[in-house]
Parts: sequence; C-alpha cells; structure tokens
Amino acid sequence: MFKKILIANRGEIALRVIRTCKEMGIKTVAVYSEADQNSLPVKIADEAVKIGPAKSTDSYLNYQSILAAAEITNADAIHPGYGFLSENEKFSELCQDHGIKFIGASPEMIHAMGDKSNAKDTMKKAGVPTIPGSDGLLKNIEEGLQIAKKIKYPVILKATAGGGGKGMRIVNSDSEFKDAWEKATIEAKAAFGNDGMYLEKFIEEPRHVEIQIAGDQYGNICHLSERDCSIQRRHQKIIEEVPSPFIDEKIRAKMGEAAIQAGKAINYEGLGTVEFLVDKNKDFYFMEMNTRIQVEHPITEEVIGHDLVMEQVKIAAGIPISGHNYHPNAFAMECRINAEDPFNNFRPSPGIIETLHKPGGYGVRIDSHIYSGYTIPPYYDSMIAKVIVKANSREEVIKKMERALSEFVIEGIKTTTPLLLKILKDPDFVAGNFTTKFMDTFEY
Amino acid sequence: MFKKILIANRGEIALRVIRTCKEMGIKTVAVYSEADQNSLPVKIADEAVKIGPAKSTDSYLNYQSILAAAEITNADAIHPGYGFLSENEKFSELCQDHGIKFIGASPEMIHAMGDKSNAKDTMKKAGVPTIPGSDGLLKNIEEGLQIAKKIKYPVILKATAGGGGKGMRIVNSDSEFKDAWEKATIEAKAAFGNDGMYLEKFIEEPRHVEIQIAGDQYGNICHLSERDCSIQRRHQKIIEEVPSPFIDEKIRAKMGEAAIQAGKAINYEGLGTVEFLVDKNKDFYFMEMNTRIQVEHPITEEVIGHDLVMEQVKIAAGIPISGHNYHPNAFAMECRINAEDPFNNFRPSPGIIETLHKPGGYGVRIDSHIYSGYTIPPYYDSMIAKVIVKANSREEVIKKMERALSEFVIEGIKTTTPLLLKILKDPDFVAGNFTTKFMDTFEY
Amino acid sequence: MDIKDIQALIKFVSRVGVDEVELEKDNFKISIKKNQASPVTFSENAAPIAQPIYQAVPASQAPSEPSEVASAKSTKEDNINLVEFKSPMVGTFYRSPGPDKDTFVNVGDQINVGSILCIVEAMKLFNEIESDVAGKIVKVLIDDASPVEYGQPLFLIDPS
Amino acid sequence: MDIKDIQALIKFVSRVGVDEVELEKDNFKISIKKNQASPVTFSENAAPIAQPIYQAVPASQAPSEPSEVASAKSTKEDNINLVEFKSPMVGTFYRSPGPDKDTFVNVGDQINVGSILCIVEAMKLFNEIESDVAGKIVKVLIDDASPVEYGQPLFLIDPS
Repeated sequence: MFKKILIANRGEIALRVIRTCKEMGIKTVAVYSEADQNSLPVKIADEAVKIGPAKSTDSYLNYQSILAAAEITNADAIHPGYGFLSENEKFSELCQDHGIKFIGASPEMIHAMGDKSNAKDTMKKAGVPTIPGSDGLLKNIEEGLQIAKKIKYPVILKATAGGGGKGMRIVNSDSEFKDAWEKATIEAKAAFGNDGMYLEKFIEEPRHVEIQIAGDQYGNICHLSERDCSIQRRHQKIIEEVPSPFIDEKIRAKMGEAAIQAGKAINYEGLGTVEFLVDKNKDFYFMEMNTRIQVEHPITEEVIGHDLVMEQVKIAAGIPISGHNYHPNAFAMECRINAEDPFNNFRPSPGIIETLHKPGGYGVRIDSHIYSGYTIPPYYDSMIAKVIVKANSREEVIKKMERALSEFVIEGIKTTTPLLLKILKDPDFVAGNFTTKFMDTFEY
Repeated sequence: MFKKILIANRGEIALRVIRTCKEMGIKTVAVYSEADQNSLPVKIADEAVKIGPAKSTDSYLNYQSILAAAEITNADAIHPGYGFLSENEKFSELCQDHGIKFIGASPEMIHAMGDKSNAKDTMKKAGVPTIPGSDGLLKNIEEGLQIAKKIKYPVILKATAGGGGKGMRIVNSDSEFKDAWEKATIEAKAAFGNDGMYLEKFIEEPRHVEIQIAGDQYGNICHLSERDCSIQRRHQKIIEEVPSPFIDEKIRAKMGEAAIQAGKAINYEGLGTVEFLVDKNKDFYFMEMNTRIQVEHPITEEVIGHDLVMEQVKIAAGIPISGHNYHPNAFAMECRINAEDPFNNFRPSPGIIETLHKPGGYGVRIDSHIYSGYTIPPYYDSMIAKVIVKANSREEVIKKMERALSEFVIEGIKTTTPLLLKILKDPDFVAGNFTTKFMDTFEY
Repeated sequence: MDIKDIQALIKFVSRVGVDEVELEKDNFKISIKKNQASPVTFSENAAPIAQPIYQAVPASQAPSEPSEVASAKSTKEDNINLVEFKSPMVGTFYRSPGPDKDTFVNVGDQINVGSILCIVEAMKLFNEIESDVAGKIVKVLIDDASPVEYGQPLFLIDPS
Repeated sequence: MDIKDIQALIKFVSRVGVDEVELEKDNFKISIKKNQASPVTFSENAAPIAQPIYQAVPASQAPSEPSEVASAKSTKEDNINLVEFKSPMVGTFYRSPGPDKDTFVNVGDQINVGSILCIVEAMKLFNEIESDVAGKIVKVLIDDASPVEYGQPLFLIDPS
C-alpha cells in the first residue's frame, strides 16, 4: 500500500481524499495555491506545499510544480480528484515517468476516451450502443432517407456548420423528410454559407443516466449501478440520485453490461463512469466516459456501502476487486450547493462565510470544505458543499433532503439552496417525471 | 398518522425526534424551560411552548405543564425521548386519560419492568436467563453450599445490609466456602450489625450487551440485534458498538430469542431494550429492560438501515411491523461527547461554544443540538454530541472514528473528546478485549 | 518558564483588565498586549453569530396575542413603575370563573395580595391564580380563553 | 522550545483575546500578532473563530527552517528596506551548481538583475534562478539542498 499520497486538487474533493487516506493510515500531502492558504484540506493534511499563485494554470494545472511537490515530500502516489489534471494524458504519463503512481487512468485509456469521435468508434466496435446516424456528411436526400429508414424516426438533420438551432430540423417520417431537408439546407446556406448536412437519431425525452464501473489491474471489471443526473443546467449537474426513477432492474442490467463492455474495450483500470442518454423508450446511447472519480460519487457509496475513493486507492495499489456487480440497497440523493445567486443569473458569490451551521442526523451526510470564517476565493469552481441523504424510498429521500437543506445555514454569501428547495417541491420532480430539459422550463 | 407530536424532552434527543417528524410530515411542538430558550429544538420545531423554570422538576418533569402544553397546541401524541418522563408510569397513564398517545410503553409495561425484583420474577417465568442465586437470605451455610453447587462456582456472597465491598466474598469452590462465609458474616456483623447473607452467581469478565426489540399493537415482536456498551464509567456508557466484538451469530440468535421472550412476557408494544450481562463463557443474564429509545440507538439504525424513531411513531400509530429480525449488515460505533473535563474528575464544563466545526464525509453522522455561540446550561445532562460512524469492519470503524473525532472542533468548554481518542488507541480496546471494568483501570 | 506557564500568563493577561504586559527574567523576556477595542471579545463574537441562525418565535404565542395590546417590553419601558404579572403555568387563560360569569378583575380595579386575577386551565383543572402584589390593574395583556406559556405576562399592575 | 511548542503557542495566542505576543529566550525570539488591519467587520468576527481551528504550518517547511533564522515577519519589521527574494517554484534549493562547486552567491556579495542566485530542482530539471533586483545579499534563508515551496523566501537582499 502507498505510504504517502499527494492530492493534486483543492476544495471538497481534496478533503474527501484526505479523509479516506487518514482512515487507511496513509500520509497525505496537500498542494495549494496562494488563494487556498487557509483552506481546510491544507489544514488537515499531514503536509502541505504551496505550489503557485491563485491562477489554476500556474498552480493546480502546473505539472512541474505538482510533481516537484511530490518529489520533495516523497509521495509515492498522486490522487488528482476530478477536474484539473484528473483526465490529463500528459500528466498521467509524467507521473509514470517519474515513478509516481497516478491514481487514475493510464495515458492510453485517457487518450482512448478523451477524444469524442475516437471514443464513439471504440464503443461501436465494442458493441456499446451509440447514437446512430450518418457517417459524416450526407451525399444527397436519398442517402438521408435511406439512413433515416434504417435508424428509425424521429431523426434530426443538422447543418455541419450549424449552431443555435439554425439549419436543424426534427423529422418524424418519410413524408416530412423532403420538406425538412429543403428548408434546413436553405437555412444553413443562408446562415453559414454551407449547406452540408448530417443526420442523427433524435433522442426523445432524454435522461442523463450514468453507470459507475470499477476495473482492477487483472482484467476484472464490474458495475456499481447507475446515477440519474438529468437535473442539470447548462450541462452542470444540480441534483443526482440513485436509483434512477426511470430505470428498472432489467434496464439497469443491460446498461451495466454495456458499461462493462465499454470498460473492457480499453482494458480499463480504476474507477470510471460511462454516461448514457436514455430516451423515452428506455433505449440508451453512449455519450462519453469519465476516467476519474465523479462529483456525485457519494450517492453510489451510500447505496452500495463502499468507499469509492478507498476502492480507487486499493485498485491503484494492485489489490484485486471482487468483480461482482453492486445494486442499490437504498435510495440516495445529492444536492450541490454552489456559491451563486440563483435569482441573479447564477452570478458567482465568493466571500466570507459569516455563519455556518451544518445539518446532521440519521441518513444525512455533508461533504464540504467550508468552515465558519472561511473565505471562498473567486478563482475556482463555485461548489461549496454537497448534501447527500439516504433513506428507504424516494419519497423519504426527498423529505429528508428538504429537512437537511432547511437546517443548513450559510450566511455571508448567496447560495443555490433556495433553488434546490424549490426543485424538491416541484410536482414533476417529485413524480420522477423529468428529462435533461427540466431546468430549461423550471420557473423559480 | 399523528398530526402533531409534542416532544417532552430537550437537547439532542428532542432534535432527533423533531427531525424524523419533519421527514414524516408531522408537525412538532417543542417544550422548553427558561434555560433552553435559545436551544436548537426550540428554534426548529413548528411550535414551542415554555413550560417552566430551569429546574427539571418544574419543567421537563412537570406532568401538568407538559400535558397543558399538549392541550393548548392540540398535539395528538407525546414523544418522551429518554430520561425525564420516558419511563414514568404515572405520566404514561395521564396521557392515556387525556386521550394523548404516549409514544412509549403503557403504564402496565412500565410497571412490570420498572421494579427490578418484579422484572426479574417476570423474566424467570418467561424463561429468560437471570442471574441465579438464593431467594432472599440464606438460612445457614449448608443452604449456601447447596445453592452454590446448583448454580455452579464461582459465586458471590453478599451481605444484605452491605455496601462498598464489605461483607462480600467471591467463592470459587466448596472448599473455600466455609472460610468465606465466616469472614463475610463477621465483617458484615461488624460493619452493619447485620450478618444476613445472600448468594448469587458471580459473573466473570462481564460485558454489557443489550438487545434492541420492537413490538407492535398486534403481538408481533422482533429483535434488531445487539449493542455492546461495555465501555462505561460509573454506569454511564461512553462508547457503544455493533456488532459486539464478543458475540457471534449463534449467541446473537440466542440472546435475540431471549429478548423477544422478555418482550412477549409483558405484551410489549413499541421499542425497547433488554440489557444483559454476558460472562466469559458467553452465558448471558437479564439485567433490566428499558421501555424507551436509548441514547445509543443510532448505531442500530446504521447497521439495519431503519430509522428507529420513525418505527416508534409508526408503531404508536398502529402500523404493524414486519416481525422479522434484523442482523447487522455493517459495523457501527458511537462516541458520546460530554461537556466535562476528563482530566479533572469529569467536572461538568457548561458555557459558551465559541468555535464549532463538525466533521463530515462518508460514514460519519453527528447527532448534536449544539451550535456556534450556544450556551450549554449547567442544569441538565452534560452530553452535547454523539458521533456515529459506520464502515465495513471494526478496524475501519475505529479508524474512521479517530478521523472524525480529530476533525471535531469544540472550543470554549472542556469535552471528553481527548479521552475518547485515547480509548480508541488502547490495544485492548482495538482488540475488542474489554469488559465493563475497562474504565476502572484505563489510564489517561 | 515552560510553555504551560507562558500560556497561563497570556490567558491571565487576556482576562484581567490590562492592555500590555512586558516581562523580562533571566534570559527570558515576554511582552503581551491586549486588544483595547474589545474587552469582552467572546460574548461579542458569539452573539451576532448565534442569534441570526434561527427565528425563535413560538407559533402558539403569535395568534393569541391581542391586537390592542402593545408589546410587554415597550410598555415596560414607557411605564417604568409597572409590574408584569406572569403566568405561573402553561394552560388556557380565563378572565372569569365561567362563560356567563363576571371577569375576576378589570382595568382600573384595585387588587390586593391574594386577589384572584384569573384562571389558568391545565389538564381540565381550573387553577385560580392569585396576585402576589397589591396595586391597580393597568392592562390585561391576553385575550380571554387564549393559551398561555409559563412566564408569559398576563396583566400590567401599578403597585404604587 | 521546539516547533510543537511554538505551534501550540501560536494557536493559543490566536484563540485568546490578545493581539500581540513577543517572546525572546536565549537565542530565540518570537513575535505573534493578530490581524488588526481587517477593515471589514465580518473578518474581525470570523478571524478569531476560523483561524484557531487548525494549525496551518506545512510540515515540510518545519524541518527545513534553519535555526539561525528569525521568523520572516519579525525580520522584515526590523529591516524595513530589505527585499525578500522568493522561490518562483516548488522544488529543491541548491546554492551551487554541483556538489563540489562554489556557491552562486554568499552573504555580502553584490548582485545585479539577472545574477544567478541558486538552483531549484524540480522533476530532475535544474532551474537556474535569476535575481530580479540589484543589491547586496544580506542573508541566506534556506539551507542547501532543502525543499522549498512556491513563494518561500530564499534570500534577504538589500537593494539600496
């Protein structure tokens, strides 16, 4: 097992990793920028090394400083958390070169999944469902009709030069195709001076459902069930939950199998997440794979009873996994609290936490690096706390989350808590009746 | 289901009950003494009624005030928590008389278990093992020898007027009996002027292991496994855990069955705890039954995945239980943090909480009513927080508890946290090798 | 002087009413200054942090407060000599012994120690509440048949 | 007085209500002040509550601090005109280009903008560190071959 792990990150995920290391008896090194001098991870790590100024590119994204910090502290592994260098091929390679274990994916795996079209090809070959469509540009209307027939309506025509909905048409049947094609090409020509079109299956009522997988150094890969992350705003997840209210045991097994296939295709080692879009018919399509721990990993921990960061560390140290899949034995939900003003276009709200009172009690978990008197710096991500609850039904989970959020007192800055409380009371949300478009029309 | 529950208690257990009520959609009424005006339960309950001055006998033990508070707020049930009126036969009866559901035992059940010798007789009849011994005073040495032979050595001779170890002798064999009898009677005569002696089985290396039971209004009774509470000081529990490091599946089944027998003997309804002493041979003996929620109930919640306060409320509302027994699916431990100075003979340390930072993260639960700026009043129990952790092995649980306690910052008063941290590092504690005498010899 | 002594010294300085201490002893020298602006640092810090956390208005009290009554506090400030007569128990406040009966006391009435002022009903018991002061009833602070808490002011009495 | 005592002392000072502590003992001198210059009301509240929570002394720094060096802060106060030359990166500090080579600079040396002061090794790269001021080396703050953090003072330079 590792003797000392350097955490190449900040905020709650740095704290998260340090906590597990402490529980495993592994020494920790926090690295920090000038802006994070008084941060909680710096305070509780065994050692802390200042690596640069506030700007991420000069500190948390600075390979050289982070590796030098590992060298001067004799750390034998680096945990990158999420974001920053966690999916950086070059950094993973540099760690290898310097004999420091990168607790994450190898350069090859990151490479295979980092490029979207690469990843899609790999998945297709592995038999993982991807969104079907034309291979590049359509030659003519006839080819479009042929492909549409093959992949089944509805389909979406998209201008290759497109954007902002221009040169885009949803087509529901053969009879609509010609008209849509003509209008879209004219529009694209006018808007972009380019009427090249391609075609894809149109995903109706999409949900974001991702599968957590784990693979060890010996080729064993298993899945740890799904997380429904459909409640998002501009691709930023807001609330995540497991089980997905939309997924049953049968679909879970199919998606889990597909995610394992995805992992096997690249000989995946470590924890990873395969993101799928699920349409109204419960057909699912590969979106992308994240080769790192996710922000929302705690809800999986709550329902399978295992510490995922501990699993990451064990896998990196060469300990084999059991290899069997895990299914949720409870219901869990996570709300992300951001230092943003939800009633003012989500304007960031850095500043001093004047008053802090965290909720507690049965089934309530808080992952947060803030403390009373802490100053949230303006340079980084605005997430300041994750509230995770667990109970025996979705209804109980929602009630518990409401209770927990309403006990949470954070004064001195604006937070997204009031928005979260409103979502929790929304009848569609309560009914589990939502798609990734939920926030587009949600009134608050 | 009840519409409004009055909580006839204070501190963490009042908060505990209010939280579950909120999650169940039940309105809450806090009652409080003048000393608890600014307490957290008062702040978060839907309503709060001041019932008297600081002195418990005039507030939290004042039947009339509490029932009047229930009347003026139209509460349809009263949850008594633990301590105060929770096992008060008269109060339970008064609630009945006033048509308010007492969420606890009936007057008859409290009566049956409240008197120790009553309880022992009832248990004997029900076939629950009790500590064997003479029925009252021994007539002579021959009777003593006869009983000792029957219940097996070692036995303990005790002076009926005794105290402080005087007139008390442990006897290991027939051959020692005569000498012990003579010395003990002489000593008793000299010390108390009364040489009446009785005899009991001597419990070697006793552990305090209690079984949580639940019974509904329809005669179903089940057990929810054990809690090991051997780490105690002057009968005050300090650390509790489940599973007991001393109990295996077979003993658990036997003790569980005995506890169910105990409950059946008095037609028990609600949650209750049957306390046993377990000796070095894993023989166990009934001590007493608590007809209320216990301080240490959270560890059971953690390992069986059910909210015990919710179970209490449901049972009181007439909802049947499943009736099957629950076995621990994880390891859990609770440390009680008291506002006391462990290095100054546990002198109470009331006062203002100047700085408060609570630990968090995976598997860490805090049940506490304190907040930054809260003044701990000097009038009541000194327990200010319970830290509950859960993990997949006893070793992990201990590591996690250490991690959590060392993150916990409470400044302005003295607490027992340093003592707890020392116990967690004790080799005998770590090995699970301890009895109820542990604290008698523990050096700190 | 070891660390414990030094700490004790600093603590001592922070508690006592001095602003600055300088100490030189053998090869040892210490100088301790105290913040002059805030002599009661901790209570000043604690109050503004603790209090805004929650609103602690008991809901049961709100509906029962008669609209014509000024808050007890402001009345008290205006009439420095008046005495608040507080409820000695929780229950329901009645101004008369029964629905058709006269009220025990009215504004302007002269009362003595032992005069019955009202009834507070708790657990179906009608507890007659006697005055512990002599004087004149200035104000009745609670509406008839309203719930009252322990210690809630019921009457304003001019004891002069 | 070892580092643990000093840490305990600093923590203690930050917790109790004092603003400044100066301590001189044998060849040892320490000066602890609390932040008086916080213009925002809240930071005055927050500081004494937040800061004493943890000791934020990076452990990696502790063993590398040479005993002859007074704390950077107090030195700075005593020598208001001196400039701290800080490490532009994390790594290992070397005073000479190789084990048997002469040091780049010594106390008393006159240096110019662009003079090489030392090497900071990171990832097996030996980065020659150039001065951005002209002046005279007054003090070398770090022992040879010690780890240094970003921004850690390496030299005191008198630019006059």
